[in-house]
Amino acid sequence: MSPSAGTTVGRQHGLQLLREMLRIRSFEDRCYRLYGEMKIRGFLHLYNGEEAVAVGAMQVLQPADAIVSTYREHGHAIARGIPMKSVMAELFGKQTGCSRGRGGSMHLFDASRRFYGGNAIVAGGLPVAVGLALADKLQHRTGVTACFFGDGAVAEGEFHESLNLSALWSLPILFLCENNLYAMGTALDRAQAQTDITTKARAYRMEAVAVDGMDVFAVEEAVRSAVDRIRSGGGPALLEMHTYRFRAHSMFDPQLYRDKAEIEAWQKKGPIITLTSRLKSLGLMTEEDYQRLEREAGAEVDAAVQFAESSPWEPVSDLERFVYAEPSA
Amino acid sequence: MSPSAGTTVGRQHGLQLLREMLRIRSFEDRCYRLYGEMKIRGFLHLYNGEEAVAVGAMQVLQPADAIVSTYREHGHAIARGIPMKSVMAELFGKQTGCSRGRGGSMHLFDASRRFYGGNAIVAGGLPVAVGLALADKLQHRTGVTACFFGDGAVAEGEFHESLNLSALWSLPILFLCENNLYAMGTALDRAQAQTDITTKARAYRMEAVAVDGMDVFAVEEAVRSAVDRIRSGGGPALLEMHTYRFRAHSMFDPQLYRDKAEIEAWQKKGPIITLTSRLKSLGLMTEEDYQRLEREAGAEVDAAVQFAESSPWEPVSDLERFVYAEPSA
Amino acid sequence: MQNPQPDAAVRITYRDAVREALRDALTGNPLVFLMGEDVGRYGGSYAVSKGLLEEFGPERIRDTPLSESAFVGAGIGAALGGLRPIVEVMTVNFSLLALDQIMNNAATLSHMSGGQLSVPIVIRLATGAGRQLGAQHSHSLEGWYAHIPGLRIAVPATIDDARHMLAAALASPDPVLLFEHLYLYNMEGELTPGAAPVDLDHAAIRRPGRDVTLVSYGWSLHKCLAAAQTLSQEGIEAEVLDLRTLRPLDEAAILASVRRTRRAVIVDEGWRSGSLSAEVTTRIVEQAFYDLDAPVARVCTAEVPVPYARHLEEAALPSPAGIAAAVRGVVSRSGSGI
Amino acid sequence: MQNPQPDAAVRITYRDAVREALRDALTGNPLVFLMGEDVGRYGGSYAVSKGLLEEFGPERIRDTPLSESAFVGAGIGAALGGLRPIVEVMTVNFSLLALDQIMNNAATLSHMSGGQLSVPIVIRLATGAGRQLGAQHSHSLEGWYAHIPGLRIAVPATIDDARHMLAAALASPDPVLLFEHLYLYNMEGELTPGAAPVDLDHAAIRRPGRDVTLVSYGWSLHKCLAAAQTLSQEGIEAEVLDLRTLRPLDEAAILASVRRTRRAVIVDEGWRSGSLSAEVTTRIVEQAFYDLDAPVARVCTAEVPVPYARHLEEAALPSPAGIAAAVRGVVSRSGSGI
Ligand SMILES: Cc1ncc(C[n+]2csc(CCOP(=O)(O)OP(=O)(O)O)c2C)c(N)n1
Ligand SMILES: Cc1ncc(C[n+]2csc(CCOP(=O)(O)OP(=O)(O)O)c2C)c(N)n1
Ligand SMILES: [Mg+2]
Ligand SMILES: [Mg+2]
Repeated sequence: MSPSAGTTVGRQHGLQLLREMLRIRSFEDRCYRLYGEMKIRGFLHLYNGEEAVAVGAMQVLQPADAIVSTYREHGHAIARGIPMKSVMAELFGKQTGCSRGRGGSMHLFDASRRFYGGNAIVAGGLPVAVGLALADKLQHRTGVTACFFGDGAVAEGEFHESLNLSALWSLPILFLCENNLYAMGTALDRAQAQTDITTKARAYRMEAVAVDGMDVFAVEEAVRSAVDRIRSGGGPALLEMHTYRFRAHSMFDPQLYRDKAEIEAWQKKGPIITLTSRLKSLGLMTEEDYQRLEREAGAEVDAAVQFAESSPWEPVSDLERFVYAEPSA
Repeated sequence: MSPSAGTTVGRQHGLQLLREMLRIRSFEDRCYRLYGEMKIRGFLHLYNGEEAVAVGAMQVLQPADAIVSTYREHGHAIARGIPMKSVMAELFGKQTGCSRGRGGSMHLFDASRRFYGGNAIVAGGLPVAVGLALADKLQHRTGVTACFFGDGAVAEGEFHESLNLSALWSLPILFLCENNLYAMGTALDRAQAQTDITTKARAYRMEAVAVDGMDVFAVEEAVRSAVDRIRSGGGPALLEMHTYRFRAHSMFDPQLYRDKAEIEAWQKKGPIITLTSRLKSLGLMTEEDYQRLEREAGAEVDAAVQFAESSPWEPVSDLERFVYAEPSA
Repeated sequence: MQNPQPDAAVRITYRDAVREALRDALTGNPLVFLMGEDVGRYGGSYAVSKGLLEEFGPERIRDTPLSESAFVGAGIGAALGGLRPIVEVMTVNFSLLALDQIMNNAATLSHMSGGQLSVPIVIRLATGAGRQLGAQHSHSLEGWYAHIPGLRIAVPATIDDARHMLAAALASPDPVLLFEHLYLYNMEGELTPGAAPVDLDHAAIRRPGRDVTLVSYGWSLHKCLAAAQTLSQEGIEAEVLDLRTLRPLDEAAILASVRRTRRAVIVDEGWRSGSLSAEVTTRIVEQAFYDLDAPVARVCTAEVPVPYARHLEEAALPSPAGIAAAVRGVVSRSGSGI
Repeated sequence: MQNPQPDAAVRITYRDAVREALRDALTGNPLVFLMGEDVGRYGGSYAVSKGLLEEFGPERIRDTPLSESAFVGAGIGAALGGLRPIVEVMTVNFSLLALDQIMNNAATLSHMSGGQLSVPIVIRLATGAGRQLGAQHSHSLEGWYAHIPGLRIAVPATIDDARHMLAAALASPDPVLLFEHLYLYNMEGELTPGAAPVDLDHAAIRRPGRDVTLVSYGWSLHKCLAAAQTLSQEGIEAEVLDLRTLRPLDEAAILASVRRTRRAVIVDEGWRSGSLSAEVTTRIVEQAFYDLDAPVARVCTAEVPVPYARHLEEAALPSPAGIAAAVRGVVSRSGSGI
């Protein structure tokens, strides 16, 4: 399923992909601890295991492209280039957070990077992404809108309506379905009569390809060819990224619905482990390289926590700001 | 497309089908006039041209089966056996109407015949039908729920969610899509990226067949084989009935979106004309027979109008009755 | 009528006034487009957008499939993407299917993003009962929508507002819901020549009076004016206040009028319990309690899904007679007790 | 705990009380089933239905896909088909996707059909803010839903009501929405032994007092009780009324209490404008105007999408301190002017 089997991998690029995945992984692992320390509150959905999807996709997407994501979006935000410290500050609820502390983990925003969040309503981002793509099309801009969502979102009516509109109007939009086999505790085959999501997408006469979401090269390659097609006016596409969530759905999930064996089996296929051994076996990376990347990632997370800790709170007097746009805005 | 080409037609049955279609046709034509006389108010959606669908389907459905319909449901109600007079009285807003005058044209109900309305929200009936089918299944009853809706409803999220649930739970439900090519003024190909509705249904791993909705025998046959399959535990099915609306969408429709030629072409394929000539050419019916059926239908409509005219109004003092179930109920 | 003389008075229907407003908006700003079910080929289910497709083309007069959640959400996204969408949800009844997009996205994105985003979408909805359309097609939910922070709710009840409110809505960086009562589309009236641009912040006194304040909006406004006519023949001079915007409420205007008349009757087509009339009453009580000569009274829709039969529907809705009766009740109680 | 001695007092959490109620309902009536997202394998997103799948099996503890509109509508259809569905919409925030089914079908079918149909569905929804879940996951819309004729809205705020209201809801032939505040699930308390079955028509005085009536429901009830504690040390005795059902409102109970105390403060977690507090205030003004010694006051949630940051969220929500302050304001104004 990995179209990249044959690709020649360059050291620079290989290390770059690994670095990005490690940045996300260590960010998420730290979040897990910080939640225990009650520095981070509310709902927290971690991306461990799915890093290859965000990282592979973001290699292709340009600054003029738009991103719409879900509540499991730390990885998308970081891979998009939102500074880790403003993401961490947001999780701390600080004024320096990328949403001034109003959004939290599920609502990361960065208008300057066309990162439109962070949506806590499953499938709620899809219609918005359709509109962003329509805006590009009507203004004759070459931007592509990338819309991330999970396998669970596929059951929602908004998936149906959004895919139809996109195909009907031939919009420049890429639907990135992160199929990690579960929607909370509900396995895909207990939620969908048809578990092949590409088949569903084709029912809207939309291009659809299944991708090994654990292989960052496969993801990058699939996204590149899809985005090229879309940018050149080929209409929308859906990529079904087969991946897996290594951690619980959120911090309140006893994981009664899946067994350790399944998790371990997937961990062996993990995007970081596999890329690491691949780069080593290709002689493109040494253990020292790997150690350095991990150290750098850890250091960046340390700095982010530092920053978040020392950042100020939004004054309570500003509670009602931004409910309506401000004259200045 | 008519699987019934080869069927041998019996006189009794042929006349029965024609009678039912003529009853609906003359009811609808009278409604049209009564609207002009302001006896009928509100929105009025006539069924002219689509009679074969309701009549063919109702030959198969049993008293224990449930029906869920739309705002264009006079034909379904009459073919189901709701007395014409209580339907007409409803359109007049009288106490003797099948909804005590509270529903009107878009909200015909008859609990005793398991006719669950009459829904003015496009696709709003589909989830309800899913639940009725679930109730039969969980109570180990052999009933089948028949759910009528239009091509326009296919774009709604509720279509997607309802078809998936039905297939996922293998419910005893038959989706009857009346594809008359338009949703108000919006042609199917300007509303759907995929205009073959059976293809969409199959994306939920649901049985789906396209049927010539102008051929009442074809409809009856297709519904019979579908219902048999469903009743014997084969799971849900969708039938796409290709038909056409001879009159305007409602009484406020200037029909800017389609031309006379198209309408006339379809009228030549009309379910009543074609059945009439077919029965005659097969020597199963004489012109006298036809005249008699038309007279009888007209007389029944006259009686219904009579009844509606002479029926009392619900007292205003009863306005707030039935908002909540009454102790008696 | 496309270019009325600035000083020539024009008689025009509410429907045509809205269409002229749409035409102006589309002509004046290339970023504006109209999207919704049957706005194009069909000409609009209430014929409001008739002719605009021919004039502006299918890209800007965009017919949508029956997908309320997706095309309202797409309007939100288009607004984020720099356009100025006017999304027509054929009637408020169908907007329930898009409520998630309206409440969870349109109303929250500016605040949730710490002010980085704004959603300058205008959503037009036909609203109201009175045409015997039955329970599912007769909702009056504009007051209900006014509960949602982040939205602006405007209700043009006059020819001038039908003609000018859209421009004000489009000028706003915030999501605006414009509710057009379906009973008003055929109303004909005079368009004030060269009327000044309106805002979305102020109520308007449509009839001055000294004895009681009738607070209303939409179709009910006209019922209030009719009631005021009747009452004045009885020597009761009712002031009629048109709220115009339900969110934000022009509290100052309400209080100023009530402090003058010392009595208030709120008329609201919403179902009585939890209708906007309750909020208006409460604002008055919170801030003008000691200025009241009588309890505030309400005339609202009965708490029943609006029935089809004409006599039942009429009995369910506010009527000039019912309003007049409520006013007499308030006036008669005055002074007593206090 | 499955078979508590009729006379032995049991300490139990609100969560367990709801689970026991579900277990009773499922055991007592084969027509009852529970359906919703993750009610089965996952154990319920708030662990309410944990263990029920094992006990009652997947047909009756039915996991659904993410399809709120369809499975709520399916619950309506199942009720029409003779079952007694309990549909869990994980949180009220997601119920917006099912609003068409709730307002246009569940609430209207009985009336539209002239009384032929009834829809005995129970919809359970977690509601409320206070857990830093952000704007899209912190709505308190139970008062907003109470605007809809045809629905019954119940809000268990105590252990006993969490344990017994479900049975009353299932006994009703009408659609009932049961709102469980997510902040209360961990609340522990004593289950009154052999408590009488409750109804869905009556409010309850949770604390008697003579100086002011605090009207509230849900989580806010407990904030009111805390405020009342504080106030009594200052010599102000607040009566605390738990509405319990928001539709119908127990107007008699509200008026009786207010006529005694002659002052009222309404506490509502809904956004201030258009919240249920406005309806309660208006009912008081309409019928007890001359019994009031001071204007009715409100303590509600600020008109802002509830923010994530703890200090901002706390500032946005009603608090015992804010309630106490409002009461002092009302008491101090008393007599003045009137
Ligand atoms: C409309 C809606 N319904 C329910 C929820 C509660 N919920 C949050 S995440 C989730 C599962 C989503 O699964 P999926 O789409 O596969 O994304 P994943 O969490 O696996 O990344 C559910 C049911 C929600 N947030 N929104
Ligand atoms: C949710 C919703 N949106 C819009 C409408 C307005 N409307 C009524 S009928 C109709 C067209 C439906 O077309 P179709 O489903 O093909 O049924 P047909 O009228 O052709 O029988 C529309 C848009 C509605 N009633 N409900
Ligand atoms: Mg998933
Ligand atoms: Mg059609």
